[in-house]
Amino acid sequence: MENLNSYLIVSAVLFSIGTIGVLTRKNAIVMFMCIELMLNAVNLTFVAFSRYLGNLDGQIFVFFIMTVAAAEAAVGLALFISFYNNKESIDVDDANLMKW
Amino acid sequence: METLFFLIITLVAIVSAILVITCKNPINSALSLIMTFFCLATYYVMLDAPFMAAVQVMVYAGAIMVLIVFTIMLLNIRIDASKKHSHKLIFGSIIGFFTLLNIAFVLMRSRAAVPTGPYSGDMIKNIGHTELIGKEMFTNFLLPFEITSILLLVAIVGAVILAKKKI
Amino acid sequence: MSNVLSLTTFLPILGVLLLLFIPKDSKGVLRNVTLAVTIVTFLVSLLILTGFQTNAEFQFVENVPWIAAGPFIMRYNIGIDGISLWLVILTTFIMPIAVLSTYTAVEEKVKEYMVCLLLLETGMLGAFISLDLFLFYIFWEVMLIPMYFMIGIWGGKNKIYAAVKFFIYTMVGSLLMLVALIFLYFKGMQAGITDFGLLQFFDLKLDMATQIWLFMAFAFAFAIKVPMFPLHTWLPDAHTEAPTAGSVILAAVLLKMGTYGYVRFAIPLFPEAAHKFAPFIATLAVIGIIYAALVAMVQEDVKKLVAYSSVAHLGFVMLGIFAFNTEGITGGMLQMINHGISTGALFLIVGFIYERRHTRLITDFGGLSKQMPVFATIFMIVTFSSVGLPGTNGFVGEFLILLGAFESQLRWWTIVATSGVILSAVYMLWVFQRVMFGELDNPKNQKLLDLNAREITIMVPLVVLIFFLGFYPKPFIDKMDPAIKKLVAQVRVASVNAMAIPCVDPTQMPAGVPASAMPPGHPAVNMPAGHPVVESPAAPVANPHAAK
Amino acid sequence: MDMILIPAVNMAPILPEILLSVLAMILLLINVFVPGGKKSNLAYISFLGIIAAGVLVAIGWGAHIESFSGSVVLDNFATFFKMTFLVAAGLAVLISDSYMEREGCNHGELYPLILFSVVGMMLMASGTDLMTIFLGLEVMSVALYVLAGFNRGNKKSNEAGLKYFLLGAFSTGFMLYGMALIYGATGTTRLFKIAEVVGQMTLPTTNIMLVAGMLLMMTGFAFKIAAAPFHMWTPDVYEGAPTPMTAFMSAGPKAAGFAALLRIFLVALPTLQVEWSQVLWVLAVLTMTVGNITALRQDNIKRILAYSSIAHAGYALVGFTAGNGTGIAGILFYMLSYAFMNIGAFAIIILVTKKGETNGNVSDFAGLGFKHPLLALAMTLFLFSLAGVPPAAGFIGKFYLFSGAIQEGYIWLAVIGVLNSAASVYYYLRIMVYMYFKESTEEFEWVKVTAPIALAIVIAAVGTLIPGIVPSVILEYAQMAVKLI
Amino acid sequence: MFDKVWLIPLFPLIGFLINGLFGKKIKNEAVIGGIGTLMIFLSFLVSCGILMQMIGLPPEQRVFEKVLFPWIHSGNFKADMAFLVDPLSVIMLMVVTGVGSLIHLYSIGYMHGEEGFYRFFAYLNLFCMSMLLLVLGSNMLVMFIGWEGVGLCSYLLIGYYFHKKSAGDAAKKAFVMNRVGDFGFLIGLFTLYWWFGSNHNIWTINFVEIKAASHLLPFGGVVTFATLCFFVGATGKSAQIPLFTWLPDAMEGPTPVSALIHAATMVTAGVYMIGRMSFVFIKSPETMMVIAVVGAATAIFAATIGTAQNDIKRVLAYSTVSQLGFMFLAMGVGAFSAGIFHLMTHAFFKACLFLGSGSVIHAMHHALHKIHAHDDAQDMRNMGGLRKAMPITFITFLVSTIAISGIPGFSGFFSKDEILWMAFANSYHGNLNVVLWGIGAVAACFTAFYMFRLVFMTFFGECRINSKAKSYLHESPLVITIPLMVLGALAAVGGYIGMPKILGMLPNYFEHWLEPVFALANEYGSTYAHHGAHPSHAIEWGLMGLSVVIALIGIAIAFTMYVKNTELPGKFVAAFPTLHRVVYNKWYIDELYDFIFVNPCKAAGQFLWKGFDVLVIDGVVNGVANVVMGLSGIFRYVQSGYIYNYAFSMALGVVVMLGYYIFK
Repeated sequence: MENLNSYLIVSAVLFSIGTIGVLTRKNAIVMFMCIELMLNAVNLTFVAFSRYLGNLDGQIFVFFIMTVAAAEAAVGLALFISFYNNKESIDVDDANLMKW
Repeated sequence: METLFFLIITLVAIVSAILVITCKNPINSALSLIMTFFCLATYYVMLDAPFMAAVQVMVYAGAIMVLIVFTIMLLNIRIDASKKHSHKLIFGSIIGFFTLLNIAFVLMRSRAAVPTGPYSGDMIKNIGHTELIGKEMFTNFLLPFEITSILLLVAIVGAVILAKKKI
Repeated sequence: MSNVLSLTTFLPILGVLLLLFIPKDSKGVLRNVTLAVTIVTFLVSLLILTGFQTNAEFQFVENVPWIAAGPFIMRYNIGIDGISLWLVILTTFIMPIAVLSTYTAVEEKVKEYMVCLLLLETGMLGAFISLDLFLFYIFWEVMLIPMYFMIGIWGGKNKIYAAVKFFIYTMVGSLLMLVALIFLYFKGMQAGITDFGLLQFFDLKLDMATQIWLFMAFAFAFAIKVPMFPLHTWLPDAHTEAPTAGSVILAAVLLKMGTYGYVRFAIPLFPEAAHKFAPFIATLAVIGIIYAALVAMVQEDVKKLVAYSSVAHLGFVMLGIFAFNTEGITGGMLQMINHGISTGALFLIVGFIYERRHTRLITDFGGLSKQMPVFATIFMIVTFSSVGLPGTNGFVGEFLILLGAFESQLRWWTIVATSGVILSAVYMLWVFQRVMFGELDNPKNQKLLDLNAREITIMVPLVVLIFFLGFYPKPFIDKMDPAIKKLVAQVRVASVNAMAIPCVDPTQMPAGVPASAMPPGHPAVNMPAGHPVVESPAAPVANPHAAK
Repeated sequence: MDMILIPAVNMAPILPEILLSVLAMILLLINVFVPGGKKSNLAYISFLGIIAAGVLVAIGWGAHIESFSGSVVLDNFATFFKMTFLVAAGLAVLISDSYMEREGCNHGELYPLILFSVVGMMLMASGTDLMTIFLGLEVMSVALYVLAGFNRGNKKSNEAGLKYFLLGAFSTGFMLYGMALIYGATGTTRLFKIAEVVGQMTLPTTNIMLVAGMLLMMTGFAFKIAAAPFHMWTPDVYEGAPTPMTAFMSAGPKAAGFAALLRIFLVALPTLQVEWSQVLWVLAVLTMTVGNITALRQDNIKRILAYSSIAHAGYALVGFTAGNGTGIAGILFYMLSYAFMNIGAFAIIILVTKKGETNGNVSDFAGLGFKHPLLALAMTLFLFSLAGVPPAAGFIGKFYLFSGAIQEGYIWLAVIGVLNSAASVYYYLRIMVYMYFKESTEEFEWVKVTAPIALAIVIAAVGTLIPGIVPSVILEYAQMAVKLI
Repeated sequence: MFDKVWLIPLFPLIGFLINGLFGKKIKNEAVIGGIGTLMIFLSFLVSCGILMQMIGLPPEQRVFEKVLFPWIHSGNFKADMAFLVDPLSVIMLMVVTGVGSLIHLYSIGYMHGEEGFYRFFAYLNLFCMSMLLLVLGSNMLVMFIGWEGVGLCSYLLIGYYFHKKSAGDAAKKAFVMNRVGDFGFLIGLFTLYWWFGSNHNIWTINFVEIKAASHLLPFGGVVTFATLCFFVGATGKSAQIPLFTWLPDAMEGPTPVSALIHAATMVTAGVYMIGRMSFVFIKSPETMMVIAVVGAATAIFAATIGTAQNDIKRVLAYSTVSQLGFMFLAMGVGAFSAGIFHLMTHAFFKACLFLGSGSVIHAMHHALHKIHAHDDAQDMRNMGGLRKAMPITFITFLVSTIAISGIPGFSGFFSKDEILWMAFANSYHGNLNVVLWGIGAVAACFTAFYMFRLVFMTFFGECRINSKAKSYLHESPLVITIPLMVLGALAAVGGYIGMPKILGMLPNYFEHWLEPVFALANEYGSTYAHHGAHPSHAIEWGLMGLSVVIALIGIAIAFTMYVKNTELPGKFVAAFPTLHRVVYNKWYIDELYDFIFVNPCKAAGQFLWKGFDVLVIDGVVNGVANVVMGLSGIFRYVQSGYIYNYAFSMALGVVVMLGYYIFK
C-alpha cells in the first residue's frame, strides 16, 4: 500500500482540477461534472484517511457523499433541463438576467 | 510493483481529470470523468475498501454519469464553441493552482491523527469489508443513513417538479 | 400621583390610540382631540411642577425591572430633578402651541400628522425623564422617527433630502454613543454596577484614556443634536423643509436633547474628560456663535435665518455649560428654555406669513407692519427676545452664560462670544427691517390679514413667558439651582482629582491659549489673565505720569 | 454472519423531524390523490403541522438528550433554533399560497418541500456529528434548490435555481474537503470526540490540517449564511426565487447555517477560538460593508433586501466573533427576530408586486403609505427593525450582538458595525421615502390581502414589536439556550 | 418719599401699557396724549418730592437703596431689581422727567394727525421708563436694562416712519452701534465682577457695594481694561468717536424724539454712567486720558461736520455729538460735576433747540403741504426770514443758541466754561491739559459759528421758501410753544445754580449737591494728581474772557457769511472743494465703516454660507455619502451575474483564508 500522503496529493490534484474546471467552464453540465470531480477527490481523501486511521467513519461518510451526489445530480439535471426549456441553452453565460 | 501500478493509475486519473475540464464536447468530458471514477475505484481497492470501489462504480460511473450523459444527449447540447474567455481561464487556473498549493502545504505540514482505529487491513480482509461497513452504518450512523432516505425523496420530488413537462 | 411622570409621558400615546378611532376625514375633531390631549398632558405636567420639591434629589422616581438578560439589566427607571423639570414642562407647554399652529397649516393627512406629533411628545418626554441609560437611548432614537416623517411627509420641496439627512446624521452620532454606552456598562460591571441606572455611573472612577474615548463618543452624538459647528448643516435643511409645528418642536425641544445630554450624561459621567475638552468645545461653541451669526446675516430665506440663529444660540448654551460653574450652567439651562420659547415663537411667526404668502424669501416681503400691526408687535417682541434684550428672557440666559464663562477658564472665549451679541442684533434686526419695514410695495402683501384670534392665542403665552422670564426668572432658577449646584460640585471634585488637568484657578490662563498669542504690551489684553493682584492702592502701579 | 443489532435509540430528539417528514409525505400523497384545484388546504394543513411541531419542540425545552450514538442531541440550543425555523416556515407557508396562485405555479409539492427543508435545518441545529449536519444541510439545500427554481416557467426563478444549485454544490465541495481534513486530523466526525481529541493536542492552533479543515468547512456554512466573499449568489437568487421562498431562504437557512456553525465551533473547536474569531472578524467586516454599501444603489426591492440580508449576516457574525454568551445569545435572538421582520417585509412585497414579479422596484412603493396605511405601517415597522431603530426587535438584537463584541474588547468591530448600521439606514429609509414622501405615479393595483397573508403580517409585526419592547420574553430563552451548549 | 421711588418708572410703564394695548381703540388723540403726558408728569412730581426730601437731609444720608424684588440669583451672582436714590440720580430724574414732560406735551401738538399717534406715545412712555430704570438702577444690571431699553426705544422711535427705508436703516444702525457699546459694557461688567469675586470674594455688581470696596481696586491694570470696556459702552450710547455715526442718522425719527432721546436724555447716559462709576474710572489714569482725548476729539470733529450741513436737524445732531464730547472731556479730566452740570444745561438748551427746529419744520411742512410742494421741509436752504412768522419760536431758539454758544449770563456759558477751565487746570494729564483746553476752545468757536449759521439761515434774511407757501407759514399752537418757552427760560437761567465760584455771585449749589457722590473719586484722583502750582484766579479770569471772545468770533464769522455777505459760503466752497466735500460728507466715516466692517461681514457671511457651509461642510457630509454611493456603484458591478465569477470569488476567499493561515 502506498502511504497516506500519496493519496492525499492525488486527491488534492483532482480537487484543484475540479476547481479550475468550475471556474473556467461555461457549460453548466460540465461545471457540475467538475463539482462531481471535486467531490470524488474528497471521497478519496476520506477513504485514504479512513484506511490510515483504521476506522470506517470516513468510508461511511463517502457513502453518504455519494448519495448526496446522486440526489444533487437528480435535482441539478432537472434544473438544467428546466433552464434549457426556457433558454434553449445550458451555457451559464445565459444565466445573466439578474445582476448588479 | 504496487508503486508502479499506483503511478499509472494516478497518471490516468489526472490526465482524464484534465480532459474533463478541457474537452470541448461535454460528452467527451463525461467519458473522461467516468475514466477518472474508475481510477478512483481502483484506488479504493488498493486502500482495502472493495465495497466502496463497487459502490463507486455503480453509483458514480453507473447511475450518476449515465444520468449526466443522458441529459447531455437529451438537451442535444452544442459543442462548447462560444468564444474563449482567456482571462477566465487564466484566473481560474491561478486560483486552482493556489488551491493546490495551499492544500499541498497543508498536507506537507500537517499532522494527521494517531491511527487508533480497530480496523486494520487484516481485519478487513478477514471479516469482509461490506459487513464491517454495514455494521458501522446501522449502529453508529443509523440516523444519517435514515436522513439519506429523506434526501433522496426530496431529490425525486424536486426533479419531478422541475423537469416534468406537465404537472 | 406617584407615577405622574409616567402618566405625563404616556398620555400622548393614549391620545394616539384615541385618534385611531376617529375617521380620517373629520379633521376638526382630530385637531381638537389632539389639542385636548396635549393640553391635558400639560396640565398633568403642572402636577409635577407643583409637587416638585426644591432640592437636588431626583423626584417622582419610578424604578421597575424591565429587561434582564445576559450581562445586562435594564430598568424602567425614571425621575426628574431641577434640570430636567423645566425641559419636561417646556415640552408639554410647547406641544399644545405646536398643535394649534397646524390648524390651518396642515390640511392633508391630518390624522397621521397628529399621531406623529403625539408620538414625538412621548419620545421627547421619555428622553428627559430617563434615568436609565438604555431607556434614554431608546427614547432618544424613537424621537427621530416621528420627526423624520413630519419633515418628509409635510415638508417643503427638498424634504426628502432634509429628512434623510436629519435621520442619518443623528443616527451616526447616536450609534457611536451606543457603543460607548455598552462599553461604559461593561466598565461599570467590573466595578460592581448592576444595571444601566445612571446614578450609579456617576460614582464610577474611570481612567483618563477611557473617559476621553467615551466622552468623545457621547459628545459627538450630542454635538450633532445640539447642533454644534461644524456638525450643524442638517439643521438649516431640516428646519427649512419641516412644517411649522415640526420646526417649532425641533427648535424648542429636540435640540435641547443635545445640550441636555451634555448636562445630564456627558459631563457628569466623564468629568475629567469634560474638563480636558472644555477649551475645545468652547472653541467650537464660539465659532458656532460667530459663524452662524455671519451666515444667518446673508440668508434669503427667513426660516433658514432662524435656523442659523438657533445654531448661534445653542453655541451660547454650550459655552455656558462648559463653564462648569453655577452661573454658566444655570444660564445654559435658562437659555435652553428661552431658546425654546423665542425660537419656537420665531418659527411660528415665519409659519404665519408662510401660510399667508407661501413664500419665505425675505425679498418677497417688506412693509408688513402697516398691514399687520399685531403681527408686527409680536414679531418685534420675539425678535428682541431672540436678540437678548434685557427685560426679555433671552437676556437673562445669555448674561448668566457669559458671566459664568467669564468667571471660568473660558475668559477669552467669552469675550469673542459676547461679540455675538452684536451680530445677533445685526441679523435679526436686518431681517425684521426687511420684512416689516419699508414700503408695502408688493401687491400680494397689501391684502394680507393680520393675525387671527387663534394665532394670537398661540403667541400670547409665549410673549407672556418672554417677559416673565425676563423680569422674574427667580422661580425657574430656584427650582433648578440645587440640582445644578450638585452637578457643579460633582464636576469640580472630579476636576481636582484629575491628574493631567491644570488646576482650574480662575486667574490661570487656560492651557489652550498661549500668552504669546496675545499682542504684547497691550494692557487691555494682557491684563485680566495674569495681572498681579494689587491689594493696596499704594502699590507701585503703572502711572505714566508719576515719573514726571 | 452475525445479524446487525440495531441499538435501541431514543427518538425524542428527532420527534419534530419525524412529525414533519411524515406530514410532508402525507401531503405528497394528498397532492397526488387530490389533483388540481385549490392547494390552499395543503397550506393550512402544513401550517397546522408546523404548529404541532412547534408544540413538540416546545415540550422538549429544558431537556438534554443525546441519541443515535451521539449523532444528534436535544438541547435548548437546538430547540431555540428549531423554533426559529418553524417560525420562518410557518410564515413562509402562510404567504405562499396567494403568491403561487398568482404566479400560476401553485403545485402541491411546495409545502412538502418546505417541510423537508425544515427537517434538514432541524437536523443541522441538533446534529452533533459532521455527517448528520452535512446531511441535514443537504436535505435543506436540495429542497431549497428546487424551491428557488420552483416557478419553472419564470426565467428568473429558473436562473435562480441554477445559480443556487451550482454554487451551492461548489461550496459543498469545499466544506466536504474541510470535513475530510478535520476527520484526518482528529480521526472522528463526532463533535464531542473532535473536541476531546483537539483538547488533548498540544498547541492545536499549529495543527495546520485542523485549522485548514476548520476554514474550509466554514466556507460551506459561510455560503449558506451569505457571508462575504461567499455571498455572491444571494442577490441573484433572492431576486429570482419566488418571493415567499426568498423570504424563507433569507430566514431559515441563514439561521440553520449559524446553528450548525455555532455548534461545530463551540462544541468541537472551542480551543481554536483565537483562530476562528480572527477569520470571523474579517468576514464580519467584509460582509457588513459589502452588503450595506452595495444595497445603497439597488432599485429592486428584493435585491435590496438580499443585500440587507447579507449585511445582517455580518451583524450576526459580529456576535459570533465575540463568541461569548452575550454575542451568541444575540445571534439566537437576532435570527428569530430576523425571521419575523424579514418575512414580514417580504409578505408586503408580495402584495405590492404584480404577476410575473413586475412592479418590484422601490419606486413602485410610491404612495403606499396613504393608500394602504396599515400595510405601510407594518412595512415601516419591519424596515425600522431591520435598520435597528428602537423599539423594534432588530435594535435589541443588534444591541446584544455589538455588546458581545464590546464585552470581548472588539470595540472597533462594534464601531464598524454601527457605522454600517447607520449607512444601512439610508436604503431602508429610501423605501419609506417612496412609501410616504412620494405620490404614486400610477393607479395602484391592489392585491387582495388574503387571510393567511394578513395573519402572517400580523404575526410578523407582533414578533417584531413585542421582543423590541419586552425583549426578555425571548432573550431569556436565548440565554438559556446558549448556556447549555 | 424715598421708598416710593418705584412709582417713578411705574407711571410711564402704565402709560405705555395703556397706550400700547388700548391706544388703537381709544383713537382720541387728546386722551392718548393726555395719558402719556400725565404719566410722565406724575413721575416728575414724585421726583420733585424726592428732591425736596433729599434737600432736607444731611449730605451723608442722601443715599437710599430700594430693593423691589430679587431678579437674577444664581450661584454667587446676585442682581436684584433695585433702585438707588442719590444726588446724582435725583438730578437725572429731574432732567428726564422734567424735560420729558415738556416734550410729551409738545408732542401732542407736533404729532397731531400722525398715523400711529398712540404708538408714538406708547414708545415715548416706554422710553421714559427705560431711561428712569437706567438712572435709578442700583446695580449694573438694572442699569443695563435701562441702557438697552432706551436703545430699544430709540430704535422704535427712529424707525417710527418705518415705511421709509432710511428710517429703518437708521434705526437698525442706531441699535447695532449701541450694541457694540453694550458689548463693551458687558465685558466691563464681567471683568469687574470677576476681579472682585476671584480676588476678594466680593461677588457683586451693586454700585454701593462696589463703591465700598473700590479701595481694593488697583490703579490701572485690570481697572483700565474694565473701564475702557465701559467707556466703549459709553461711546456707543453717547455717540462718541468712533461710534457716533448713528446719531445724525437718528434724526429720521420725529423731532420730539430727537429732542428727548437724542439730545436731552438717552445720549447722556454714557456720561451718567461714567459719573455713576467715577470711583472706578478714576482709578485708571489711562482710561481717564482716553476719555478726555476722545471727548475733545469728538467735540471738534463733530463741530466741523456741523458747519457744513444743510439739514436743520442734522446740524443740531452734530452739535449734540460735539456737546457730548465736551461732557466726556469734563469726565476725562475729573470734572465730574461739571460734566453732569453741562449735561443738565445741555438738556435744556438742546431740547429747546430741537423743539424749536421741530416747530419750524412743522410750520414748513404744513405750508409746503398746503401747496403740494415736495421741497424738503428740513433743508435750511429752503428757509429764511422765519422770525417774523414765528416769533415765539424764534426768540426761544435764539436764547438757546446764545446759551449753547457760551455767551455769559446764559446757562451754557457756566457749564462750558467750567469744563474748559477744568480741562486747563486739571492735574491728571500732565501737559496734555493745554491741548485739551485748546481743542475745546476751538470747538466752542465752531459751535458758536454753526449755531448762529443755523439761526441766520433759518430766521434771518430773505424767505427762500416757495413763495406760494409763504402765506401759510405761521406760529405753532400753544401746546408746542409752551414747552419752548419753559425750556427757553431754563436755558437762559438754568445755569445759575452751578455758577462758578470765581464769579462769586452765588455759591456753586450744583457742585455742592454732587459733592458726596464724587468725593471718593476725587480722593482717589488726588493720589496720583500733580500737586504743582494751582493756576491762579487771574488765569481763570483770562481764560474765561478768552472763551467769550472765541464765541463772539464764531458768531461774527457766521454773521459775516450768512447775513452780511451771503456769497461768501459759496466762494468758500469753491475755494476748498475737497475740504467741503469731505466735511459735508462727514469725513466719509460711514463709508469707512461700511468698508471696514459692514461689507466684510456680509462678504464673510456669504463666503461662509455658500463657500464653507454649503461647499466644505456639506461637501464633506455629502461627499462621504457620495463616496459610499460611488463605492456602491462599483461594488454592484462586482455582482456580474455570471456564476463562474461568483465561484471565483468564493475560491478566492478560500485561497486567501488558507494562504493567510498557512503562510503567516
